Amino acid sequence: MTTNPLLDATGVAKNYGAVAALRNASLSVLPGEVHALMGANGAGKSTLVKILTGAINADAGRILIRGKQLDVRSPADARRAGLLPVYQEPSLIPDLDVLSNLRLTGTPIEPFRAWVRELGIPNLDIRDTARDIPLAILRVLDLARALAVEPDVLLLDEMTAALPANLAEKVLEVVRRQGDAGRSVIFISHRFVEISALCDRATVLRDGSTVGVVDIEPGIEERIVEMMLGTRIEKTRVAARSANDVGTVGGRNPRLSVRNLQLGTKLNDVSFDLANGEVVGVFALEGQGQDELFAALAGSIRPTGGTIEVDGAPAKFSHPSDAVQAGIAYVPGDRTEALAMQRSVRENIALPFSAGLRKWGPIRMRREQVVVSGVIGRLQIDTRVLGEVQRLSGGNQQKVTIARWIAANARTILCFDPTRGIDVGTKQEIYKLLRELAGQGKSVLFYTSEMEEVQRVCDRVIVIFGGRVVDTFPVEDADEPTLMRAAYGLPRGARADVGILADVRPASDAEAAS
Amino acid sequence: MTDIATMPQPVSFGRRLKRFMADRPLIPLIILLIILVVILQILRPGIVNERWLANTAKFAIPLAILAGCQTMTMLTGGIDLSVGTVATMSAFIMATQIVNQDPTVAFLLAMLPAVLIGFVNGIGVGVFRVHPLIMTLGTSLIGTGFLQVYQRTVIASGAKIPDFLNWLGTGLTYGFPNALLLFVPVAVLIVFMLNRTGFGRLLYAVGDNERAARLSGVRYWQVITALYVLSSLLAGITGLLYIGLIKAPSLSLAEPLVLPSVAAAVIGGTSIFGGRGGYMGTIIGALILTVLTTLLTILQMPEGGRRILFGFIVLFVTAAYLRIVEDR
Amino acid sequence: MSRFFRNQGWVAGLLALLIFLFVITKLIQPGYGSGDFGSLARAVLPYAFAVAAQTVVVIAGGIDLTVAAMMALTSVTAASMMNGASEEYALFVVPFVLAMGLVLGALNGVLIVVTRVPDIVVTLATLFVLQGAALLVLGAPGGAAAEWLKASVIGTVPVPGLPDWADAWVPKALVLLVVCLFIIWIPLRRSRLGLSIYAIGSNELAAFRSGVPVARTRIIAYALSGLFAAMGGLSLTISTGIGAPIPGPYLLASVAAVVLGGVALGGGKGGLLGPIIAVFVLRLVRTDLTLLAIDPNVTAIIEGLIMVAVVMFGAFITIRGRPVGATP
Amino acid sequence: AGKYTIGISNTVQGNGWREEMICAMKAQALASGEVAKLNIAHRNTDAAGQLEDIRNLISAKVNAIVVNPADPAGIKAGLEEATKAGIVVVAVDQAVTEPSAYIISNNQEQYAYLGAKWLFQQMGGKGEVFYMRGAAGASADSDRDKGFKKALAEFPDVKVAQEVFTGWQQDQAKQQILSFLATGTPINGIWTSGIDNVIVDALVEQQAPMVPVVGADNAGFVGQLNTVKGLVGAAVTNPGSIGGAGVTLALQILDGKKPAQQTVLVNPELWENATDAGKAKLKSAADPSLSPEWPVSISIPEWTTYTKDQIVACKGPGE
Ligand SMILES: Nc1ncnc2c1ncn2[C@@H]1O[C@H](COP(=O)(O)OP(=O)(O)OP(=O)(O)O)[C@@H](O)[C@H]1O
Ligand SMILES: Nc1ncnc2c1ncn2[C@@H]1O[C@H](COP(=O)(O)OP(=O)(O)OP(=O)(O)O)[C@@H](O)[C@H]1O
Ligand SMILES: [Mg+2]
Ligand SMILES: [Mg+2]
Repeated sequence: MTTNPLLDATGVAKNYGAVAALRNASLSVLPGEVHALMGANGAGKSTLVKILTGAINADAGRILIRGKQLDVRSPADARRAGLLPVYQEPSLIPDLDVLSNLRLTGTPIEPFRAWVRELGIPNLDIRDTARDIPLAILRVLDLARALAVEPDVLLLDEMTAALPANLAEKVLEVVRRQGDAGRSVIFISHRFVEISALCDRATVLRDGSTVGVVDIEPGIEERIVEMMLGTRIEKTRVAARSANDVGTVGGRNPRLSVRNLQLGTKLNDVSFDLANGEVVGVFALEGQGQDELFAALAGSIRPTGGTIEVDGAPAKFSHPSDAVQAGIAYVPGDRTEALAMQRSVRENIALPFSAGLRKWGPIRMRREQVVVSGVIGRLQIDTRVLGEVQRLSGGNQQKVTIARWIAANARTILCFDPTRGIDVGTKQEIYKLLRELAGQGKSVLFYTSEMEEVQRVCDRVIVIFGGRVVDTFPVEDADEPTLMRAAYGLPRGARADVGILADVRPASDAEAAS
Repeated sequence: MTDIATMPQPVSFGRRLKRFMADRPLIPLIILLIILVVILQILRPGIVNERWLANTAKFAIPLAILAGCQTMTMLTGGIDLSVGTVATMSAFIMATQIVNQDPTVAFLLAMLPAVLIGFVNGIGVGVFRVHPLIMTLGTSLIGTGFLQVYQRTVIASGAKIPDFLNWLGTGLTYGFPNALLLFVPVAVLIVFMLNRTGFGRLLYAVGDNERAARLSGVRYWQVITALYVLSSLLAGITGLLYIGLIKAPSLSLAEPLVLPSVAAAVIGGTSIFGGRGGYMGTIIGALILTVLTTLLTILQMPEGGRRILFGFIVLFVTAAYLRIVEDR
Repeated sequence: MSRFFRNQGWVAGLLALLIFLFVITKLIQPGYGSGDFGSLARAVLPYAFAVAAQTVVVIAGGIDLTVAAMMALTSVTAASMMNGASEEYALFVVPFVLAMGLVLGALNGVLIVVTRVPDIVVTLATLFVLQGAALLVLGAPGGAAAEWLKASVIGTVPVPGLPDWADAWVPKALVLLVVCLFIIWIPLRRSRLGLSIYAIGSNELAAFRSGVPVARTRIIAYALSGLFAAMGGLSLTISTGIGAPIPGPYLLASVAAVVLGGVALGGGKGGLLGPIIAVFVLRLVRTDLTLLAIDPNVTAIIEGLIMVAVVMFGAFITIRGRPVGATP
Repeated sequence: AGKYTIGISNTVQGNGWREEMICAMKAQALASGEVAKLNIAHRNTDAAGQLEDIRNLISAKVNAIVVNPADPAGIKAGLEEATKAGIVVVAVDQAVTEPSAYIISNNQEQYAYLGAKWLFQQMGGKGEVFYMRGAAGASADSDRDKGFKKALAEFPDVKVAQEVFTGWQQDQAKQQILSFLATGTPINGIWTSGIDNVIVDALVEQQAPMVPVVGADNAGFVGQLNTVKGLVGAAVTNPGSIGGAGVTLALQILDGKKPAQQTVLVNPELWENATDAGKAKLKSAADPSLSPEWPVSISIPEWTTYTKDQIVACKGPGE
């Protein structure tokens, strides 16, 4: 290589007590490149980003910036050195409005506004308090704030994981242009589509060590996966139509029957059925009412109109416990919403067992142990760090949120984007798991922000736009253009002549579809 | 490049010891307690005898029970500042009602305000989401007011400490304080409840992440209401024990125990932010505070100096304990 | 407009409550006039400084249990320094005592940052230290205050262009309060430092990742708290002419007023105006209770009820007004 | 129905002595027949808080204020304003520095001196004394300390074995005496500042050797002096009924009968159980029906006119 690296880290190590988050990681980023950082859940990607940006201190290792060893001991130092991160968790101050957040970090306001518009948010009010802004938008604001100070190296940790397709695309576009402008970007994502569309090279981490650096070229995915996991994994299409036939044996009531559901201005007249043994996908752009739909079905908020029937009997949920009683479990997309982070994996999984007043008494520890270790084994949850859930990596935490309901034997699971920020291996496991559950006659409602997943796991897809169900497809008909069209509120068969739809299919889709 | 790689180094003895203690946070606490006792013994040779142990236990027990109330409420991210008032009310009502009531009736009357205050605390915190500090402070003000109004109606009839409470509070059996008869079951119950019952689990879960608990089907207000009623009941019982020990019903009887009860729970390793802690640590915390009080009593120095020393020791103990336990 | 009400609605409501109380007061005691208002302002003075001290720290996500003890220590220091000294010497005493508050407050902050012990525990420990120090400075109430200082809170400020009757409603104590607090607070709130204080209270991790120097900001917040507490201590010496080593009832009052004033315990939210108005409300309630000659034992009940009721009401309207879609 | 409104300001709540003082004020106001209404500010606060209460009482336009000062000097400004507003000011229990105020007070220095001197004589003029003070930093405590030190100076062979502050709290006092007894340090006498019955309890419980104990005339302690075997001790009077006397003085002044001097000191008496005469006195003083925290001297002969029933009923005019 001719040019000198802009950022060069070697031998980085970090231990959390007995757990080695990083053993021997290295990363070298050239000026003007978009560099992917890849690895399975828990490989140490986030840890490396945090070390590079001074959020935590490494136990060992050498970090050179433009060939010089700088002492980056705090995010403020990193900022001065031209390194700006967007972490996996939003870092706007929740109680300050956006403007104050900008002033706090000394971010120039006009460039920020420009970036926000560019990233596809036309009507942001910068006097809004961060707490009131939806997560996806917050992520974008985080990015815009970083872009506004024109950093030399931009570090994006799973930036797109929580974004709906439309926003994710804008982000990709902007990031690509950063590279063109001669700035470097370190890009973490579990989505190969994004990597191949965007990145020049990739560094692959496994178990805290760098196992390889590759140039991104067609067909490289297999090699990366191999490096990440150490073994070959098969990317199977799990959706098994035959399983569907088992669940919907004729004549019986649907498990869940939603009619004319209404919720303020957010949900309008939503109706659909969910049969036993069925996985129904929900697909929507950001903020089309899917959050509210799931919250209403989970008993978190009360609908203002319409009916929900469970097994043919009308149900009214005034609290999540009502839904749980009816065997309906909700797995939120945000793990921090679902887990008691300081408690053990076991306690987290066993939490629903003690929820009801009747179950406040002594716990049968032996029985609990059997049930919990059963699901831990079944979901292959990594419990090397026995003890607090907060020490698990993101992917393993996500598994715990689902494991809980499998242990509690919930008959219906409402999964809200359960694969957000999960590596390919774990994703496959979750797809398989959902299908398995359906095979046992359970029913799953599954919202996802990734189109490809719809095809992998669902029997049917419903598409929501503006709080209404605009269409329902069997999975065979749900190819990506059709889904996208529907997600923008266009009925099947209509011609895509609205400007924004012209580039619904990014160039990379061709490769991804394979 | 690979030469800098950190190989898992052989762990030094110091680190191993530290990790050992970190996994058993009670051990460093007990060591701290022993150190204090040794210092006491050095300052006043011979003081650590059977009688002193019994006396220390007598005073540590009411403190430990109230600190148990704090431990439980702190696990949910709360605090119960009304325990002092509740204990005082129960004690005062017991001592004044026993004069011309059947003991059972007097006991029930004494526990009534405890249940009421606990219930109101629970509803305020659990349903109306008032900050526990403010809620319990408010109810303790109200309780004190009622107690003073009540007090004026019983001046004529006077007060009496029931013999049974006297026996429980001050008596010894084979050198062991009778108060242990109350305390041991209470402590076992609390420890069992926190570790082995659904309710205990919920306390931790609710304090750690209320939304997660809610999504798992937990009704926050039920847990919180039950918790504060339980806390008040324990405080009420402590009041009865305490009046047996002090034998002078005053309107501020147990008030001086409130801050130490919080301190004991914190020293014992319970997080005031919720979700973390346990009762065994709290018991040791209460013992540490009691020994420390003795230590300072026998020190010949001006009152100002004594308080300064007390403050520094409390700070040092908690900081040292956190250092030992935290690093993993 | 709706944002204004979301952010300032509580303060506006408190202001309305205060005005309503003034009307009530005038109805109870038709003779209530500017002189009585001056008394109110003087009564408010120490509470207002105490609550300001608490507010800064609470916004930064902490709590300061030393407020009252800090006031006592600064008060006895000022009183003993001015005892028998010349009037001019007080010109030196005032800045000295303020600096002392600032430094001691910063020391609280440093201890919290260095020991990593929760602030409620650190300040509980330093509470004893400060109490002890106050006792070492003055073993019993005593000392003196310079005459010009005493005069600085008595009487009214002639505002140019205002008629005399209106001047009479501008007591010096009120002006002193406004000047001392807002000269510091208003520029602070708008500055980056002020934002940092809100930031660490709102979400410490996010603040750190936004480049806020968390430790330094926390220390500054406690230093400011110490400074305000020192002002409170000075105001005690000025109004009573002595220093008393036993802390007055300012700690719990400050916490109560902070919460009544719409500052969330937990940090990140609220301002200084709300708590100050809350102090006026609480003092005026006391005045009204005295004017009505309510049974003193009942006044405790009423004050507790008001505290609980107002906070419950606040919680109630936030529950009601929660936007659809948000889970509590 | 009376014609006067009297304001009362007190800054310690929930303590038996102070509660008796308030009841004495109410009972005397009722018994006098001259008072239409009492306006009582009674809470836990400091001198600044008392200033606030006094000013509120001025706003309420009372005719007289009877005040138990939080501090002799600290409320000077408020008392001055009251006098200026034409209000009669009477301080009870402690003196105040405001010259226009009338004072009717227990003599705290004398209280301590009397008891300590008797104690040291009992000890035969030599030995070790356990000195249990009140609340550190309170002015009554420092006045008593002066009296105690004065007596101590007269007995050079008496030594203070240990000095502690009980904070005037029963539980603390008990823990302190128990801790001290456990050290096994030999003592020859105990002087305690009004927290007394728990001390005797502790001695009995621990089967410690009985030493002379000097306390106050609280009902509980007086009872113990009569009944506890082997206990030699003395109760020094510190009547809470001084509050009633304050009301009487205020009414006299309002009626135009000014006292000869501004300050009236009620001197303490000492009741001991070492002599037969003393025993008789203690027997007649004992009153087991009272709360153990209440002083038994519920009236002051020349100053109060209410009956025991009245003070125990604790009702003022209009209640
Ligand atoms: N604070 C911590 N304490 C203990 N262990 C931790 C901590 N943070 C991370 N780890 C551990 O370090 C390892 C690496 O975690 P990291 O978050 O860097 O993974 P990641 O590659 O970003 O994973 P993901 O894709 O799931 O986000 C994991 O095994 C995790 O359990
Ligand atoms: N304490 C426990 N330990 C281990 N497993 C448990 C525990 N409690 C419940 N389970 C398991 O969770 C599943 C659901 O049990 P749960 O008691 O919640 O069902 P339920 O429908 O409420 O039944 P019931 O009406 O009998 O209470 C069962 O498979 C059971 O084995
Ligand atoms: Mg990560
Ligand atoms: Mg991840």
